[in-house]
Amino acid sequence: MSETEEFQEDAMSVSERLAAEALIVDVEGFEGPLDLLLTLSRTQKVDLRKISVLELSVQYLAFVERARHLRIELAADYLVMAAWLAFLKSRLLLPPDPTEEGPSGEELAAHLAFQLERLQGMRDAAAKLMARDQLGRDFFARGVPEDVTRVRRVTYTATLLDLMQGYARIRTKDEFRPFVMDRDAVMTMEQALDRMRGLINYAGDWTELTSYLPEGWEVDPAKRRSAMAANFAATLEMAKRGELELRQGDTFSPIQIRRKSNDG
Amino acid sequence: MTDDVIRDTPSEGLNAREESLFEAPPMGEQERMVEAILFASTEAVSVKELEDRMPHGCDAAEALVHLRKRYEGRGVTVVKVGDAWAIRTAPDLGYLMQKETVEQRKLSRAAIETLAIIAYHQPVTRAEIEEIRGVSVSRGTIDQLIEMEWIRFGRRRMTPGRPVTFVVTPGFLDHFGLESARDLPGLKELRSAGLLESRPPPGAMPGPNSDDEDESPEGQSELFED
Amino acid sequence: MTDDVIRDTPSEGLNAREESLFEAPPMGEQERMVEAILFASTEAVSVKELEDRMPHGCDAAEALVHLRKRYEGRGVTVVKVGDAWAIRTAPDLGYLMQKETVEQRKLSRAAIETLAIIAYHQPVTRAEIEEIRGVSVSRGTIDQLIEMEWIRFGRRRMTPGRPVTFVVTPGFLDHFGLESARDLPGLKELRSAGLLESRPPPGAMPGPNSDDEDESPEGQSELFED
Repeated sequence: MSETEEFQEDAMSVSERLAAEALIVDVEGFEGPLDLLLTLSRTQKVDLRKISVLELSVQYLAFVERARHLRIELAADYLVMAAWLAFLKSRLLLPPDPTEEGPSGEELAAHLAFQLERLQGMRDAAAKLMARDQLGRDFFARGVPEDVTRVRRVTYTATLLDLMQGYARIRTKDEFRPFVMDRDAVMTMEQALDRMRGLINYAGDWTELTSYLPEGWEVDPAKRRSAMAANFAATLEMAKRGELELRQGDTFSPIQIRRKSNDG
Repeated sequence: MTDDVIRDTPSEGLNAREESLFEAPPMGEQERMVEAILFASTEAVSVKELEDRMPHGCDAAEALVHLRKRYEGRGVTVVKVGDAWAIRTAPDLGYLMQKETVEQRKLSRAAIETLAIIAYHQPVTRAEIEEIRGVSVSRGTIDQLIEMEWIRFGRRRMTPGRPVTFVVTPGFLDHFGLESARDLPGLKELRSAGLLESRPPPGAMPGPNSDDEDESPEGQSELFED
Repeated sequence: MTDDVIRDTPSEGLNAREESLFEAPPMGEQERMVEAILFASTEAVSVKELEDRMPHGCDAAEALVHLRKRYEGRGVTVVKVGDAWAIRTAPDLGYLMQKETVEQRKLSRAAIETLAIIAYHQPVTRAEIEEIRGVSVSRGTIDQLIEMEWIRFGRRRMTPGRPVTFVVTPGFLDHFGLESARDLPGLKELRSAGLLESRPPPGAMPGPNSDDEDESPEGQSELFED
């Protein structure tokens, strides 16, 4: 069926035809096929509940046909809807096939009518909503709100345990000796090195390292330990520089040192 | 002159009640307090928040009943917004306020429809909005409504894909002068016409190619069961 | 109940006056208008400005007189700001505009130690506290403890300079669940309770928790007779 037939059949008035053309011109303005269907349905001038879905399908298909004729590219979903409405139309026109599965043409048509009615319902509701008095337009909030100042009150707490631990901390502290480096019980490697450098020239053959301990450092274990460590480190340093040789007969046996002779 | 009658704060006739409260101020004082707090705030204040700010033992709900009555027919009125309260100018005096009128943001048709669908169908998923409008909902539309603080995310739908839902906010109610979503205009008619029910489309109906996972509209409008 | 009287806008009793005005709204209406404008305005509004915004023939000054009376003794009042008018919170309710949040904090180490010394050694002078702690005690610490009502001034010491002493208060005992300061555990008990580290070996390196500023404890032993 051609579009001219379609329009002749409908015997459209000039104004209706102009409206139909306007629809096509405005196709960009439609929010999808459902919106277009809703607009088309208005030409039926009936309650949406009594709308003829068949008639609507015919109108829609004619619209799509006409758009194609005018080389207007329709978005894919308009074409999907057209295909579906063509299918619906055939279902509505042909007697129901009992072997066919799925919903009947009437069920599909009823749902489409429901969708249109619902969309219209939401549009009306939206209009009513927007027509309501609105804050900042029709009614107003306080112009000078007073900010609620937040006052933060801090309360301090302590437990008995905190108290006792605090006290314990003070009492424990005075049982510590104030920490001072106890210099007089420590011999540094530098001290030992200075001393050894002087002494080594006087030493003849292998001499035990312990004999180099300075006087007064051999008795007190702490002093002895420090001096021994310092002297040992000093001899290693001097050996590294080739100033002396050292030897040890066995593990834990005394370490002996002697001056390295320049002539070998 | 009614002023003399108005001036004395209505502390009489409430003594029985007060006695049961622990040292709460007289009801007339409580009414003054609620009045002061509501006047000072642009946003609606909940009963709980009122009581948090009032002295111990106050009954803000009771004070609100008195205050609301007091302001009936006045230039400003005490209005309920969701479960909170606010003072707003009487709508019939809006014409005096051109100076205060704030430039309303122009909403697109899509945004207005989407807002209405969320308000009347909440909690509603995006797929359901698309199914109702027959087109996909652009990200920007939802974003704009969220930014205006008229809609927010609701609970996820307990269906496959657990889609998010949208609901309207107290700010929406405040803006449109609604006590609750139940007071939406035409709600009853829409409901009795069955237009708020979700009806799954029979078989394959064309719809917006919603790539979303959420396709099982059901059990919405729990907000509207009374 | 005064509400019924309030509800009807006071349009009566003003007819004589109204007749002389050309089509001006009843005074009750004018009062509503002034009320709404003052409420919504972001700043105080002068009589002239009110009349500019109200319908022709209105007497804003007269409406203000009524409105002002109406708000006498209420939670908000109509006040004159310069030669303009505004609605403000009643001065006695200013405290409602504050939201107090209570935050609990641990007492500082200095305060705990000072408090402990006062508790164990009371009555004790400030110089003695400093001697025991090995550092000076800041004014703030003492003030804080006094403000908390955990310590108070005791009798002056009968020594040169007659220094004040500090003692703990009943509030302190109450807070810490003590009948008297004598119930505080002694050093031995502290040690056996594991609260005192066992005596560190002589000459040992100081532990990590003695990194304090206070490093000169000496000669205080006469205070520690237990």
